Amino acid sequence: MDQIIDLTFMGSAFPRIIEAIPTTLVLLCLSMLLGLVLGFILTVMKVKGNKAMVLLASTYISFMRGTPPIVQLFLIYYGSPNLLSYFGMNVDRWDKMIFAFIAFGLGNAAYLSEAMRSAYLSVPSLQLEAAQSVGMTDIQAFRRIILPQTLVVAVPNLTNSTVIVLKNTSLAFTIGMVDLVGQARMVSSAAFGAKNLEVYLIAALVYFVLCIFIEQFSQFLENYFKRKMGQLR
Amino acid sequence: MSNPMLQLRDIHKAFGTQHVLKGINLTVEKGEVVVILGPSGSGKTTLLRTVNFLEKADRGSITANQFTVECLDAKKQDVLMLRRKTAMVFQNYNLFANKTILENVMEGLIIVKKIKKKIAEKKGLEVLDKVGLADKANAYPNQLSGGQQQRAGIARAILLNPDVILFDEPTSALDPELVGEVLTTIKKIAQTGVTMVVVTHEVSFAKEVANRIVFMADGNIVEQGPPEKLLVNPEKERTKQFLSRITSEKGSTDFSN
Amino acid sequence: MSNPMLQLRDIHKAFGTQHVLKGINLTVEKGEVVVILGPSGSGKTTLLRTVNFLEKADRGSITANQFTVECLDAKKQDVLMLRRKTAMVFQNYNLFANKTILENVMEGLIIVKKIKKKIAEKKGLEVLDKVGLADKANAYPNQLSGGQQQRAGIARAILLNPDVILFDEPTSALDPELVGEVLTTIKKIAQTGVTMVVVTHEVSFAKEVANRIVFMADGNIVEQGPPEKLLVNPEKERTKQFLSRITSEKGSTDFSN
Amino acid sequence: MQFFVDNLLAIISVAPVTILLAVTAMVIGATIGLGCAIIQIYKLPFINRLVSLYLAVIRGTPVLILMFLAYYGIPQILFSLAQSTSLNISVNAVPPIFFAIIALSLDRSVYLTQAIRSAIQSIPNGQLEACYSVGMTTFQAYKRVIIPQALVIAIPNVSNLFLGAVKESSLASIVSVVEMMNMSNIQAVNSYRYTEIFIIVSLLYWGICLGFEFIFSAIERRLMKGKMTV
Amino acid sequence: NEDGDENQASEEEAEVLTVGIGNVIPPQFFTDESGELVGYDVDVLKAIDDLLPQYTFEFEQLDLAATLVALEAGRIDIADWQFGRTAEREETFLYPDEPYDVGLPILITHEEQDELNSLSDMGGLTMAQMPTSSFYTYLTGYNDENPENPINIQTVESLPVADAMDMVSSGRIDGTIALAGTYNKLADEMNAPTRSGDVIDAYGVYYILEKDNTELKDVLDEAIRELRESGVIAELSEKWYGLDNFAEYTEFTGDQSFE
Ligand SMILES: Nc1ncnc2c1ncn2[C@@H]1O[C@H](COP(=O)(O)OP(=O)(O)OP(=O)(O)O)[C@@H](O)[C@H]1O
Ligand SMILES: Nc1ncnc2c1ncn2[C@@H]1O[C@H](COP(=O)(O)OP(=O)(O)OP(=O)(O)O)[C@@H](O)[C@H]1O
Ligand SMILES: [Mg+2]
Ligand SMILES: [Mg+2]
Repeated sequence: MDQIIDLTFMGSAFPRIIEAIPTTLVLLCLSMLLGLVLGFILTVMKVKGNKAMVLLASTYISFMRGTPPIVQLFLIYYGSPNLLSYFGMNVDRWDKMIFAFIAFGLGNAAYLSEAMRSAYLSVPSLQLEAAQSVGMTDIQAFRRIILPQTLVVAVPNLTNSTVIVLKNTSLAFTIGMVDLVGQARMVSSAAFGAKNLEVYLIAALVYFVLCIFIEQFSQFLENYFKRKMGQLR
Repeated sequence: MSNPMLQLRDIHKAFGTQHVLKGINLTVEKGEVVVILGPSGSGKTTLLRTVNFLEKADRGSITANQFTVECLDAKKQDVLMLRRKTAMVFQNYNLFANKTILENVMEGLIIVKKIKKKIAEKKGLEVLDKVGLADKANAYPNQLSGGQQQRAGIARAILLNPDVILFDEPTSALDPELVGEVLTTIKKIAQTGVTMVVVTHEVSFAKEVANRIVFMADGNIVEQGPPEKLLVNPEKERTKQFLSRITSEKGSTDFSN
Repeated sequence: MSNPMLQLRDIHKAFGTQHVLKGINLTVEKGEVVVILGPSGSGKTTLLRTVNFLEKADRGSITANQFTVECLDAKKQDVLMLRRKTAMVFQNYNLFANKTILENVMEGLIIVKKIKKKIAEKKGLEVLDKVGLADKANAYPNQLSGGQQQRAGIARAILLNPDVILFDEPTSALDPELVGEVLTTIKKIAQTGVTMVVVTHEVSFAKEVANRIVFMADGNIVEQGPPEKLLVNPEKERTKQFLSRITSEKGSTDFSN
Repeated sequence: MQFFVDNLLAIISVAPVTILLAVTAMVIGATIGLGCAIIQIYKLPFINRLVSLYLAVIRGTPVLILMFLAYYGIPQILFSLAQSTSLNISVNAVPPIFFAIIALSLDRSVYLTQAIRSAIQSIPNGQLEACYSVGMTTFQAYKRVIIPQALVIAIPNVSNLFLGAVKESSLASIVSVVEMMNMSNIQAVNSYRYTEIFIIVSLLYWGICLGFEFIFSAIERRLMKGKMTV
Repeated sequence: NEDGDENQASEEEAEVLTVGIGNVIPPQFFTDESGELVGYDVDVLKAIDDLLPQYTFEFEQLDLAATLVALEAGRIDIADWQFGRTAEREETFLYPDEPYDVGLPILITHEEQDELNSLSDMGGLTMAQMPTSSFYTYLTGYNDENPENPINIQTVESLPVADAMDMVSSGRIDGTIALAGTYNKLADEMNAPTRSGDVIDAYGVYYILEKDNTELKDVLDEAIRELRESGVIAELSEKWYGLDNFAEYTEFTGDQSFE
């Protein structure tokens, strides 16, 4: 214990841990994709739907935001096969990735829908009226006028969600999917847990780099959308 | 009444308990320019907005170029149809914040009229030139002066070439030079058969541009008639009262001639 | 030049490559009402905004009631001081969206002048009554018509009772009846020694209200003088050109007398 | 049934810990977040750089690790501080929940910075200008006009982050704080009936979250006054 | 099924059983450098699999909670997480009669504190434990019986033994409890200034099954018995723990019954 950090160990553990990056990234991307699509639908239900749709969307959002993600993961991984087998579907052999991304995507959708709703709220109603007065349909008005203006507000919050999902993906290890943290824990346990610090340092470093990429990308998008509104010269 | 281009029947509108429009009936012929005058808060903007279904009237029907919509059970499709027969110039301009001035005026052409981008751009630049904004084509609305934004709003509506254009105080931010130009423009457009309803506060502008002036007060049409008649010889007390101020003012300020 | 209340020296301002103010020098005496006229885009709004430090000038200095601020190295405290000596009425009203009309006009009194809420409320209601908005005291800005918002903006500035009030087209959304009232109000305030700079497009209004008219074009002050002189007998070609439109228009429209 | 009730009561008994963790983390996080947001909006030279660095570091670090760092790191610092100043600071007297709150607050502050910044920037500039024109200081303007309007936009995101914090607080168990998740694990170990325990704890979390959601939407409705949105 | 006289055929038709098993607790189950799941439990399961032609085991790596939820949901057939046996647990799950391992928890303290040997020496001192570990109940049990001088228990959700040993070394806690075999292995790996005290308890370690799966229970019982008798288990124990667990157990309890 003379040395706090065992650099040689870190050197050898590093390549093993970064092996898991693709798993983490694929899981992240699929969850975000599902979350965005479903989140968008939820937002539309909540701001444009009738009473029943608002209630449905609100209940869904409340449940997904209100229950622990690990429970949602278990529900999907253990609950859905039983449910689906009633309908004669056998999903036992499906890859864990499918269950994991569905679970995270469903949960993520609730958060994303609220982020989108807030962005939508930030656009003055006058902009919609201007679009309508030109004769645009609601969809055209949304796509060409409202959406581009929501993005400036939405991007920072969507980035938040992305980073949070990135970190949440480590839950997939409970069902045996070897993501970054999972790989780190396995590497650490192979050393009898004696190299915890080193291994977590590597994982943190990888997260750090991934987050920097996400942040840079989001910064780029935000500036792009701002420039598109003449807010940046 | 051969062939009215715009016909409003019994339009009512209330905000909460406040009755803002109390049964408006108005018929406008093709190519006619009708000016609505009236004190602040009398419901002029609200009336234009209900015609464009930006505000849904509580009662009444709207007919534009033979196409009638009952306000209360208007279907989405009907509303869209109606809106495409009309265009609106807003009191506060309402330009698309995420688009340049050129894109603002082209937008309707490309999206609604499905005109090719190249052609739309050419037309857009033409109309911007006409309102003196050629050099601002690539600026965003938040980089324009008030008068420039207002002109862009006018250009956007004109370019759509609709049956009816609704102007809500189109000259409020314009200096007299430009008012003159807008006047000329509106007259020219009227000659091509486009119908126009103009809300304005500038009596002299009204006098120049209108075929007919409608005087509104407190949610009602008080009286209407050709400008020579209504402005000089109004029948109703309320109209007289409104106009007395103007003439007295004008009298006292006219030391230019 | 006894005791100028507002003095602008060599104010320059550019947006990107566009030089909007090209060295403005202007002195306004206490109690004077100066009207700025000029074509759209000539820099009038920008000038008022630099006086209030909403836009930071690139060069020059501003003196308000003996207090001088060099634009380039203005400290926070100086800017605040300057702003408290002035008030502004915006071209697009800019009411606080999260506050009722009454709260809008009271806000400055309570927060800046530290006046007790009770008293501020009483004063607020008084001034709202003066501009004809007593019944809208508890409405939010988005529930008001254009003219109502504009009057609320004027009320907010007046109530602050500053040394200098800057008006940016205070009558653009007002009907002639109300224009007359604003005119009276401004004159009354001027008598109490408040200095005013008014940007307007309404020449008749300018003529009535101004002690002096300043004609701006293209970022420069072209000429200035009392209204009787400048409007009737301008020296510069550009001024003549600007005014010719108005007089010709007026001439042709004056069939009321 | 008895099992259900017993466990429910046991977990409920530590619900205040969970709520305390989430609420304090959000309050501290929002304070830091507001500061960072304003520094970023005004691009204050130099400290803007520092803030960016802070945000990048905390954002890139999983809460779990923040938790470890706070738990093991702060005592180290205090310890050497105590030695160098010969003050009598006892680290062991500090309850672990303190470290958990620090870690959670730092974590939330990053996301709150973004949420607050985007909301403030969505308020039209004219509103700030109007404040200035009546002579308000920037601080007064933010307090009375800008923030109240920005809150409407921020609330859905803030509520996202708050509800996230309620559940994220379960990580405090890593530094031996007994909150709801930790308690359910303690309960589950005797019977191994994780399924039931998870149902119980989920219902409880949901209940807590529903309560806060209700509060947030009430605030949102209140603030919507005077707002004109699509 | 026909009688398994054709070996290949029965191999192919062998029923697949899914085993839910952890992967981060060495030396029982963990992944080696090449990412392979290895450990004492894994080897025992493989030995059982070899004995049973009618079954093929498939490993599903899950954490503790997930394993138990999976078993209840019917996603796995056998759960292997070094489970101890309590009456309460037996209400929900089915335990085989035969343990495949035995647990010998020992007290670990700082090298210099050799006066600390049993829990009764720890009154007033601090010990850290995961609440999910069965060792936690030793501490709570002790405190229930000695309310006048309780152990100060720190609950930590995840505490690898190595970390606990670090905490003991640095004096942050005064002691912890670990399995003898785990401690032996670790003491070789790290050279932390720690020592082992007395054996605190000895208990059987079992698989657990779905409540009604008595058929599998019988098969497993027989296979485990056979492996113990043939010495395979003793061999594996030596290999992974550096001691013969069952022999130590006999010594500690004086008999071989696991009731
Ligand atoms: N934020 C900005 N970015 C770029 N250009 C700007 C900006 N604000 C104003 N301008 C330009 O500066 C010029 C002067 O604008 P200003 O608003 O001062 O004009 P104005 O005299 O008030 O005109 P109007 O009578 O139409 O209100 C205009 O050409 C305008 O396009
Ligand atoms: N969204 C709203 N909610 C409540 N009241 C409203 C709303 N919009 C308008 N009003 C009220 O309706 C009345 C008519 O407003 P409108 O905008 O039609 O007046 P206007 O004739 O256009 O006046 P101006 O000349 O001042 O623009 C006003 O008293 C106004 O306060
Ligand atoms: Mg109006
Ligand atoms: Mg202007």
